[in-house]
Formats: sequence, C-alpha cells, structure tokens
Amino acid sequence: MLMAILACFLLPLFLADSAVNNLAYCLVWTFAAIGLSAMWGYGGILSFGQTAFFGLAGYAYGVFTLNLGESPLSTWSGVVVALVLCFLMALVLGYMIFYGGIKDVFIGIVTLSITLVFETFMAQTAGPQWAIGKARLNGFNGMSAMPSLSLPGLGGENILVEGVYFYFAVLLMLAVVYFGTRKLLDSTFGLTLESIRENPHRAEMLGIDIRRYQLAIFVFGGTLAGLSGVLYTVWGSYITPSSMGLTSAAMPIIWVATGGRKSIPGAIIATVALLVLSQELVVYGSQYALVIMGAILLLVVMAAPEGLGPTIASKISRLSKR
Amino acid sequence: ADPIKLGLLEDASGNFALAVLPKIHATQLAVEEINAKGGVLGRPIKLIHYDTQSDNTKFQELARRLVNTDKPDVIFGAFSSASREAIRPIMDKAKQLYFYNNQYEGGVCDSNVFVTGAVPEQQFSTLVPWLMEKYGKKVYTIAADYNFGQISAEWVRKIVKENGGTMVGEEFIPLSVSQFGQTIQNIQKAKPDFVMTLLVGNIQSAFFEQQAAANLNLPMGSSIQVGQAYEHKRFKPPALKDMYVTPNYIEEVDSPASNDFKKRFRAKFADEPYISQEAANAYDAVYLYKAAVEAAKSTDKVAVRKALEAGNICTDGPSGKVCIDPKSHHLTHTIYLAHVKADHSIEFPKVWNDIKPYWLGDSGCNLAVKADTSQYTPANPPKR
Amino acid sequence: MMETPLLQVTDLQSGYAGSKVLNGVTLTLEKSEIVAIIGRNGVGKSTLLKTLIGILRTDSGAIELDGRDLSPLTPDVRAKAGLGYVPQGREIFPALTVEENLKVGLQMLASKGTTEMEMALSFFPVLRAKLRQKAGTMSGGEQQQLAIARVLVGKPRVLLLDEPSEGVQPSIVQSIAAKLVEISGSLGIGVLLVEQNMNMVEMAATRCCVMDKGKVVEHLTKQQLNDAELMRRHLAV
Amino acid sequence: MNFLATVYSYVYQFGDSFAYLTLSALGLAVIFGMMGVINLAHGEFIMCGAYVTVLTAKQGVPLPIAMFLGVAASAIAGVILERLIVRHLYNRLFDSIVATWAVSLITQQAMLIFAGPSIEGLSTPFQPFQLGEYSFSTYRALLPFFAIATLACLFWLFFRINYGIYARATIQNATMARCLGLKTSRIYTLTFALGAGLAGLAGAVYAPTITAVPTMGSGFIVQAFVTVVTGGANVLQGTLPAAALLGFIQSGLSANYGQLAGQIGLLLTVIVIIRVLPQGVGSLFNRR
Amino acid sequence: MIPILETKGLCKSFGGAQVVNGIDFRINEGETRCVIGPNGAGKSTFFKLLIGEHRPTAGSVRFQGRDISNVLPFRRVGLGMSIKFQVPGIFPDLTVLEHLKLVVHRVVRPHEVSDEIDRMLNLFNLSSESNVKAGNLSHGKKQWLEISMAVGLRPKLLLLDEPVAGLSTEETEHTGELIKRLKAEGLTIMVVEHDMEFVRQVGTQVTVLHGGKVFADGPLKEVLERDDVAEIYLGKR
Ligand SMILES: Nc1ncnc2c1ncn2[C@@H]1O[C@H](COP(=O)(O)OP(=O)(O)OP(=O)(O)O)[C@@H](O)[C@H]1O
Ligand SMILES: Nc1ncnc2c1ncn2[C@@H]1O[C@H](COP(=O)(O)OP(=O)(O)OP(=O)(O)O)[C@@H](O)[C@H]1O
Ligand SMILES: [Mg+2]
Ligand SMILES: [Mg+2]
Repeated sequence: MLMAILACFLLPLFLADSAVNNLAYCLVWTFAAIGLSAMWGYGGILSFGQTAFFGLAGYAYGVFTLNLGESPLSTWSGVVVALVLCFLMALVLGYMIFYGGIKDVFIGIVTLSITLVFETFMAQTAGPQWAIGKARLNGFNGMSAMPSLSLPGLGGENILVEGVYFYFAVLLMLAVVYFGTRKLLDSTFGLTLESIRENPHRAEMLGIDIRRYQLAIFVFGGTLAGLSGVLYTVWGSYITPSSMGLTSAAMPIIWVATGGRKSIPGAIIATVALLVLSQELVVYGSQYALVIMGAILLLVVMAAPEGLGPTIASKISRLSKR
Repeated sequence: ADPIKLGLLEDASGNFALAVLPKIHATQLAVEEINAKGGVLGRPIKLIHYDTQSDNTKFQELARRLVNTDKPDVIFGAFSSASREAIRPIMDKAKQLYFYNNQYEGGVCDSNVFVTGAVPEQQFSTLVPWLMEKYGKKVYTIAADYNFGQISAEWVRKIVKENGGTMVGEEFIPLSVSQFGQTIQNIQKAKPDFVMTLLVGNIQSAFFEQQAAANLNLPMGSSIQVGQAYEHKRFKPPALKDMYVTPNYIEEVDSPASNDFKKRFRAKFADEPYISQEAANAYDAVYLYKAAVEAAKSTDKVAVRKALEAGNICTDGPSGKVCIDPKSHHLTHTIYLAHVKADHSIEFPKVWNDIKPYWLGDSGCNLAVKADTSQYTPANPPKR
Repeated sequence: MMETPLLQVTDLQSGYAGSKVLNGVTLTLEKSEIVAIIGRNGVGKSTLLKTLIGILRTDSGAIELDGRDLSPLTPDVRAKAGLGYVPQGREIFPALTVEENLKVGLQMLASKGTTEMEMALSFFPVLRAKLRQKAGTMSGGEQQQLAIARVLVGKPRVLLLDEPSEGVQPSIVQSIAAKLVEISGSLGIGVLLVEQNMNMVEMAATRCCVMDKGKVVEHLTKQQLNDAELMRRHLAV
Repeated sequence: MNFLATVYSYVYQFGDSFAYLTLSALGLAVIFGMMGVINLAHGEFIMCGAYVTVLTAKQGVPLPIAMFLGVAASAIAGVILERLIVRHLYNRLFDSIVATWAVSLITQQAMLIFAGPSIEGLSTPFQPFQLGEYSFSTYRALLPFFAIATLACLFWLFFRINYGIYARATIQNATMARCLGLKTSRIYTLTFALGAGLAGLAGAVYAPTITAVPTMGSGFIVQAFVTVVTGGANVLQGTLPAAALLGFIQSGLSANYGQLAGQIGLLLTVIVIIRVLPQGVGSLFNRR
Repeated sequence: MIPILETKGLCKSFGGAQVVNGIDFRINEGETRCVIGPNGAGKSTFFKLLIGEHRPTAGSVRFQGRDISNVLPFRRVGLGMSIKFQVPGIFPDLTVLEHLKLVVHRVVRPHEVSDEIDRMLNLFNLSSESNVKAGNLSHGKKQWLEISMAVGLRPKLLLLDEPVAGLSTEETEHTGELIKRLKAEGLTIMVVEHDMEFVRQVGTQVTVLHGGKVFADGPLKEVLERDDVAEIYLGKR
C-alpha cells in the first residue's frame, strides 16, 4: 500500500492536469468509504448515513467560508469547523442509536431516515429566508461559489490549493488516514470491534462496553465522511441535497461491498475504480453506461465473493507463490 | 477541416430522460443537417454528448471533464434549473460559451450563458391574465418545492396581484411526493377558479390522473406541462382536460415551418413519442450558434459572444423567427396558448407573436454593457 | 445368502474446504441395532454424521441404505429415504413455536400425523405444556428433547443422533435410552449414536465404535462396554 | 353533512396513505423480512407489474385480469432473478445489496432503451363520488380494504397453512430444514417469487393512477423500506400496525401542515418508533 | 464468613411464565457450589439474572456486599464476575488466538499478554488450534474455548453453565481438576451441570432448583441421596 501511495504521488508526472484533477475527485470519496468499511466491516454497523455527514460538512464549509471569505485562515478553519460539526453530530446521533439499543438493520434505516430528512429539508430551502449570514442555502439547486483552500504565500499572495496541489493535499490526507485507520484497527480496539460484530452479546459478557466502541467507530466513520464532504465541496465549489439522497447514500455501501467489507485497501480501490469506471462508461458507453455498470457489478459480486480487495490480494499471492 | 466541438450535457437516463431525449435528438438532427450542408465556416460540427443521468452531481463532474479535457467550442445542456445551476459556475470560471435550451423560472443574467427557452414574462404574463379573464380571479398554485417552483410561483403571485386577483392557496410539493389526495382536498376546500400546476418530474405527474379520478374538475394552467413531458399523451383522457399551457412550440403547432420540422425529425427518429418545446429550443440553439459563428467568422468564444450580443442573430425555427436579445442573452418567442380538450387533443385559442424576454433588460440587466453572473427574481431584481 | 445391512458405510472420506477430516470410515448398521460412536473431541464424529446426512459432500467411499447408494443425493432426499438426523447443538428453529417445529418434522409423512405427534408429546411431556412457546426461549434440555421429538415424528428408518443426551437431566437421559431400545427393537430402526455420556452408551448401545483421527479404530461389544476399566483406557487413547 | 364530509376526508386520506404504505411494503416485507435479502430491485418488480398491467389492459384485457397478469409477470421475474442470482448469495446477504442494486440499474436503463421513456397510462376505474364539498375517487377509497384483504391472505398463507412454517423454518436454518426433508431451494424460489409478485401487485394496483415509466419504482422504495423496518422483525404482524401508524401520522401532518411536513414527519416518526421500540412495532404483538 | 454473592427473593417471569420464583441464595468466598435441577428448572435463567443479562422482575442481587441489581452486565464483569454460557457464545470469524487476546489484554499488562496467551493455550489444550477460526472448531473445543474465556478474565466469581456438556470423559476430568485448582487459588465457582460424576468430582455443596425455587440445599452426599431429588431429577440409580 505504501508503494501504491508513493506511486500515486508520481502520477501527475504522467497524466494531464485534467486527469489529475479528476483523480483527485475520485480520491475525495475514499474517506467516506474507509469510514464505512471500518464501521461496517469491523464494527458490523451498516450505516446509510455517510452522505448525511458528507452533506453536513459540505454545507458547513460553504456557510462558513461564504461568510468569512477566502483567506487561508477562513478556508482551513472552515474545514476544521465542518469536521467538528460532523464529529458532534455523529456523537449525538450515535449516542441516540447505540445507547438507545438500536441494532442491526434498524441502524441502517434510522441513519437512512435521518439522511433523507436532512435531504428533504435542504431541498426546500430555496427561498431567500433560508440564509445563514451571507450564505443562501438555495434548496435543491445547491450552494456554489465556495472558495478553494489556500495557503499563505511568501509575497503576501495566497497560493490556491488547486489542481495538482489539491491532488497532493488529498493524497497526503489519504495516506495519513489510511495508516491511521490501519493502526487503529490492527490494535486491540479493532479486535474488540470485530468481536462485537461477531457476537455483541458475548462481547458484552467479556466486560466490554459495546456501546462505547460502536459509538467510537461510528463517530470515526462519520467524521471521515465529513472529510469527504468538505473536500468534495472544495473541489467543485458546490454542494447539493442530491449528494445526500437515496442514490448517493447507497454509493458508499456499493463501493465498500464491492471492495470487500473488511478490507480497507479494497474499499479505496473499489471506490476509485467504480468512480472512474462510471465516468468512462458515461463518456464511451452513452446510454448503455448504466447497463454495463450494472453488469460489471453483478459479475464482481458473483465472481469475487470476498470482494474485490481480498480476491485480488489472494490472486496476487497465489501468482507470486508460483 | 478541424471540426467545431459542441459539448452536450443532457440526461439520457434517470428521472428526466423522458423529457430530455427529444432535446438530445433535436440537437443531433440540427447538427446532422448542418454538417450535410457543409458545416459552419466549412468546418463540420462534432457532437460530444455525456449522459448526465438526471443527477446534479454528475452534471458537475462531467461539466468539468468536458471543459478541461475535451475543450469544446460551445456547451449545450441541462434540463432542470438545479442542473443548470450546478454547471453555471464552471462555465463562468472557464468563460465557456454555454447555451441553456430550456424554459425556466427566468432571471439568469450571465455573460457566458445564452438561454433559448421561454421565461415567465413570456409564459405567465400571457397565460395568467388570459385565464383570469376567462375563469375568474381566484388562483391556487401547486408547485415543485425547489427553486424553479418557488420562483415560478412568485411570478404567478405577482401577476395575479397586478391583475386584481387573489391567491386562495399555494402549496409546494417535495419532489418525491406521488400521492396527492390531500392536495386535491385542500384545493377543493379553497374553491379556486383555476389551478396553476408547476409540477416537475414523473413522480409528481401522478397528480393529473389522481385529480381526474377524484373529479376535481377545475381548469389548470402551467408553464411546463404538455410542452415538456407531454402529459396529455401519457395520461389517458380526460386526466388533463382543460389544461392551458403557454409553450413557445409543441408538436401540435400546425404551420409550414412546424410541419417541415416534424417531417425531418420523424424521418430520423421515427418513434419519438413527442416533439416538445425543448426540442425546438435545442434545435434553434444549434442554428443560432451557427449564425453567430458565421457572423464572427470564427469560433473564438469572445468573438462569438460579441456577435451574439450584436442584436441581429436570428434563426427561422419550427416556431418561426426567433432572435437573441443582447441585453439578457435570452430569446424572443412566439407563444402559443395550448388548450387540452377533454379527448386530449390540443387547440390554440390564442397566439402571441414575438414576445420579448423583457423583464431582465427592463430591470437593469444589460450584458452587452455590463458583465454579470447572477440569477435575479422579482423579489430580488438587479441593482441599478 | 448374506442380507444387505440397513446402512453400510464403506471407506468414507470427507471434510471441510481445505481440511480433510474423515479418512476412510467403514461401518455397518443392522436393523434394530444401536451402534454407539465414541471418541475424543474433534476426532470427526459430528463430521461423520454430517456426511451421512449429506450436509458435507462425500469425497470418496459409499453410503448405502438398503443397498441404495445415497452419496450423490441431497439431504432432503436422504431424509425422505429414511435418515433422521439430530444435530449437535440442537438446531431447532428458534423463532418457530414448539408445535411448528414438530410440524416441520411431520411433513415427512403422507398423513396428518396426529398419532405421531401424540406419541412424541406423551414421550416428552415438557413439550406438551409449551406447544405455543417460541422454541428459542426454551431451556437447553428442553430444546434437546424437542430436537429428538422433531425427528422421531417423521418415522425415520435410521436415526443419526449427535450427542442427544447433552444438557438433558439424568432421569430423562435414562428414559430416552430406554425408549431408543424400545423403538429400535419394535420398529426395526437402526440407530447411530454419537455420545460422550457413558451411562447413555451403556444403557442403550448394542455395540460401539471408537473413532480417532477420522477413522474407526476399534469395535467394542456389549460386554466390553460394561467393562469400565477397558472403556477408560479406550477413551483416553 | 359538511362536518361528516370533513371527518370522512380525514379517514379517506388516512386510508389512502395506509394502503399505499402497505401495498408498497408487502413484497419487501416477504423478501426482506422472511428471507433477509435486502432487495434493492424491489422498485423494478413494481414497475414490472405496472407495465404488464398497462400493456395488457391496452390490448383490451379487462383490468382485473390485466392486473393479475402483472402480478404473475413479476412473480416469474422473481423466479428468474432468484434462480440466476439471489440463490448464490444467501450466505452473503450483504452482497445481495450490490447484486440487486445492479439488477435495478440494468432493468431501469434497459427498459428505457428498449421500451421507451413512457407508455400511455390507464384511467382510474369507477366513478368518483361526492360528499359535501369534496369529491373522492372510489377506487382509492377501496384500496385500504384491498390492502387489508391482501394482508389477510398472506397471514393465512404463512400461519395457517404449513407453507408458512416451512418457509420460516427454511429461512431460519436452511441446512437443518433440508436435513428434515424440506426442499429448501424450491421454498426459497417460491418465497422470493411471492415477494416479487406482491411487489408486482403494488405496481398493478397503482398502475391506473400514475404513469408507468422505467424509474417509477424509486417512488415506492423509501416508503416500503421504512414501513417494513418500522414493522420490525416479525414482518407479517408488523406491517399492518406500522403502516397504520405511519399512515396516520403522515396523513395527519400533511392535512394540517402540508406535504413537506408529511414527508419529514413520516421519517422522523420512524426514527422515534425505532428508538422507543428497538425491535419495531411488531414486537408489541409478539407476546402471545 | 461474608457471602460474596447473595440474592433475596429473586424472581423472573416471561410474559405469564414465572421462571425464577423467589430464590434466596448465598455463596461464600472460595466456595464451589453446584447448581442442579431438572430441565427448565430455571438454572440458566438464574445465572443470567446474576450476570445481568436478564433484569429481575423482583428481588435483588448483592455482590461483595454491594447491590448490583441495576448494574449493567459489562460492569458486573468489571466487578469480577464472569460467565460461561450454556450454549457456547464464540466469535465465529475470529481465531482461537484472537479470542484469548481479547480476553487477556483486559486483565494483564500489555507486555505480559503474549506469555499469558501461551499459558492459556497450554492450559486448555488449544495450542494446535490456535489459528483455527472458532466457527470451525468441533463442539467440544468450542466449549473449551468458552471456558477458557470465562477463566481468562480472572474473575472473583466464576459462573459455569454446563461446562462439560459434550466434552469427552478425559476432558471432563481435566476440567474437574482445573476447577479444583482454581478453587485452591481462592476463586469462588458456581457450576450448573447434569453430569453427576463431574458434580461429585468438584462439588461439596449442592443447590437443587426446581420450578424456579430452591428445592434442596446442602452437602453433596446428603442431597444426592434424597428420594425426592432422585424422583424429580436423578432417576433410578
Ligand atoms: N465448519 C468447519 N470447517 C472446518 N473445519 C471444521 C468445521 N467443523 C469442524 N471442523 C474440524 O473438523 C474436525 C472434526 O470435527 P467434529 O465436529 O467432527 O468433531 P467431533 O468428533 O464431533 O468432536 P466433539 O466431540 O467435540 O463434538 C475438527 O478438527 C474440527 O476443527
Ligand atoms: N423468554 C422466555 N419466554 C418464556 N419462557 C421462557 C423464556 N426463557 C426461558 N423460559 C422458560 O423458563 C424455563 C427455565 O429455563 P432455563 O433455561 O433457566 O432452564 P434450565 O434450568 O437452565 O434448564 P436446562 O437444564 O434444560 O438448561 C424453561 O421452562 C423455559 O421454557
Ligand atoms: Mg461433535
Ligand atoms: Mg440451562
């Protein structure tokens, strides 16, 4: 994985700027997928709520920076504020869910309901009365024109973190998040989570406060989804309620399931692969894009029962053994 | 010669595909016709179409890709206002020449954007007073609960008031609602003289059959029904009985220009369910662009925009002659009042010729002089 | 002329993905015989029964019931052919009521099975009192009794019992043993009894096979079974 | 009289909401509740039922028979889907999310390409009736009764004849069920087909009231999932009270505060219910 | 002597069924107590009330002098109780090693974890299975693993619900020895078992539950000799 990330740092040497920009877009989503994989693959929590955090963070960044301008301080604190908000919302929501004894699919539906409430609500904020400070929420049309991230330059000019710089920034964050997550999940914390996934009841009888662990991983995953949301908003200067709705909410689940729930690299690879694939299909497959996409997904599910990540890994190890 | 690249972002799948497919086909038809006659300035037009799948985030993604990778000379596209607003900032940032070929809620005053669809001052200023005259002054509006519906409803409200009528009800419907029992009863309770329906998408279109089944029996007015998603063809009569719409073109228009257009269209797309007003707008847009390029003698974006703003770019389209208004970048239109009869056949009780998209210009938007990228509403007009 | 045995297992091999557990088990079971299978934990006793009923695929060897080879058949066909299986760990249907659990067993019969049901209930009286209780909320021993009753109502010709005494109170173990002896004798049923409970084995078994490492390593007669010292040696292997 | 009409109008709205929630949910309740398969192609079965109903009715087949054909077609589609795909995923239920989602994508878009963006609809049967200042659709007024009748049939099928027992046994522990002589693969197929058929029924029943388009299924799916899950683990006992409760709240809110309040209220109610009854509404009725 | 655990009037009913019906019970520190009784007597329910999995409908539980009736289960474990359930509750997808790691890291300092795990593997004869997923273990090994987890938590009070069900004779004896050793270390142990030989091996004091009530209580010998106990539970000897 380290090699892969290093290779990604070198990619801009070979790719056109627009391709790098596009790749950055795909990488932006991987955080939400990593979060879900940790939550679902390790903690057994199937959340449909990743896009709610995604949206919350996006809107938070938008509202914050549209009000406070495009200085480096404003944009970066926008990121922090958005993440903190997601953290808090996940904490409250997770507290309600796990300390309220909600389990299994019920978690999925509660999180889905919350996501849809949030979406439905944001979609009707079209009127001028829906504004926070200078930022109009703008309903279904979404918010746009948020500033990009920037860094203070030497000559007083700010350097915009755009294009290749943005790509590097995302890649750097991905590396940090990936290794951080690995470390977290390889520790006894991860093992405890797995035991909760396998048999929550028994885990509790080992003296484990399962609610605390579940809450912790839920908050972790939700905050990562928030990171995706902020970066997405920064990338496109745009956030809309439809990036939270049912179709969008299903996407992280599809990616993670395709990649193999328990495999973080699998989640990353599947996210990027499926996003790139769906774009290329739109470009070259015209109206057959969705049909082909569906067929490919079906094939993957039927042929790679463990998910893409583990299946590829075992293929490689088998090949290298020869 | 080098082809002229025309980027097209339209929904060939998803919720809006139904209304958008005729638009795509009309664009293809116009491009094919022009290429068959030797292209523009001797250069063929190459169409680059990405299917945006009725998804705003896809619009955003693909617009960027189009602008950065394919670098087209002009971009056409977007159906819903939301999708237009998703890509407009990208067009502005890249100073990309962009045509939005759809009727909409009006008010976009943007240097980089040209709009070939009809706007409220063309559709509502004609329709609403006419209906009030004929049926009475009490009006009830149901509208899709997003920017398009809200701003359109604002227009209706304003025009009703200006003409001495009253709004007896106004209801905004979330886009995911398909069950209208309650709405129908609210309308019955309010006893309006007619209902303005500004419903968007397949899901909301369920209203028509349901109001007929519950025997609501009121005349209806709209800027979008019939002309976009041909509800009168999709629903069984008399679901749309006494619907009045003001499109700038629909298939039923019976003029030599229209009939000729329909013939060419059907020759290429024999089983197109309906040739809608947006099909005509998309078709006209290609010819308007052609005219502008020929006037500018170049595809240079600045030059073409200058040409479009000169005030003499017109084309003879399916609905007759249409011209670009230099101030607002919108189009003059002939507006047809279409009345859906009990058997769902269409009659045209009235036609208004050459209605200008005057509101933006009158209230202070003048793109030929002053650059802008905003969208205005009656409540929030341009600052002078 | 040699009569074909009721159940003949020859050189049976099977196992789980990647690991072979049975290394050629051979045994016969005659009518009215109760053959106990004993052995230490993990030697493959349950695997043997799972292979006989068909949950696990036969890798090689044969399973013949009245001379008919069962090995290519699916479990439901084998059940219809007369194998009745009580798995280890009960595996009752927890969300079904006791009565519904029994009805699943009854579908083996062509008739409505009123008498069979009555027979099972009179034999396990705890069940009668709890017919409408969800099986999953019953106590461990009650569930075990249900699992046995569920198979008995289907009138199998060969019973495959995997530790049926587990979790059952001593007095009921005794009566199960007695009942097994009675029905195998009167109805000509053959019973393969996997057991750890030596009391049960002594009370019920007519003969005994000792398993180790996926093989039958020893056959013991009824007399040898009663020799406690001998048994101890065998079980300690 | 007018008071009566107003009262009836509330009842009518409630019934309408209830019927819609129940009928959209039943197919899912069987497939998800009984088999645990998260069937994201639920909407496409609904579409299938609607399309077949409309197309055959257009050919002059009487509406009830057309509806029956719609149901049958969905059930057959269910058999095919189960045999080809779902069957291989029973022990990895989460993968069935991806698989059925893929099937849904393929079906929607293939329908759009091959059957066109829409077909002409039907009219709602029966004349409307008038009560005070309101008029009502007779067909819709009857739907709640139809929904209850359907539920009753299902209840009978699952609890009173042994098929239900066998199906539930299979779903709880297929291996053991097989060892007891059940043909589990046939039971799976039948149950899936039943669920698909019920989804088709929703499509068939609502076909005359909406237009059939390839994406129509998505209009049903959220309500369906929400109702099923609110109903809780015990699907058949849960669906009715869940739909009644949700329908009551939704119709009440939209009558007084508009459709948006109805939509948001519905979702919030779900959250509250699950918070209060973590096992769903059905668990209230479990203690026999 | 101070009792380590004491219950007063402990009751539990499900719906209408009164399963535990006013149990007054006390056990002193360092004692080993066997709890026996017919199937469905309420033994497992009693244990679950002690560990907190069920909430009592009436009555109280005191542990080390503190009323823990309203303390959550995992906190009770933290206070020094641990349980082996009747049905092995394992984590099917985790290896044996991971199970032990999970348990051990809760009670020893990080650098001692691996030594302690090795010690446990040896103690419980699981070394050869250390990398096997628990779901793939034989039934007996699962029981073993379950016991090892309960013991590995180093509780003050150990609750064992049918620890030797499904264990071979040899392993049963081994378990008996283990329990004696733990007792010698001062651990308080409560055991539910139907295997009378095992009960005789480990127990000195016996409590008989019947119908949710304490039916008999006293020294092992005395209780097992009683005719009424034989009638409801032991059967003929
Ligand atoms: N599902 C499985 N996958 C892989 N291996 C398994 C599986 N089940 C059992 N095994 C292995 O097969 C071997 C035999 O197991 P089996 O359950 O047949 O033993 P047993 O003789 O019944 O033991 P016990 O007396 O403990 O029940 C064991 O080594 C066990 O680890
Ligand atoms: N949730 C419940 N609902 C109804 N009855 C229950 C429930 N849980 C347990 N019971 C009943 O309570 C009784 C006691 O069960 P328990 O498991 O405590 O018995 P036990 O003494 O452990 O028996 P065994 O020796 O068979 O394990 C049983 O008769 C059982 O049917
Ligand atoms: Mg075994
Ligand atoms: Mg018990």
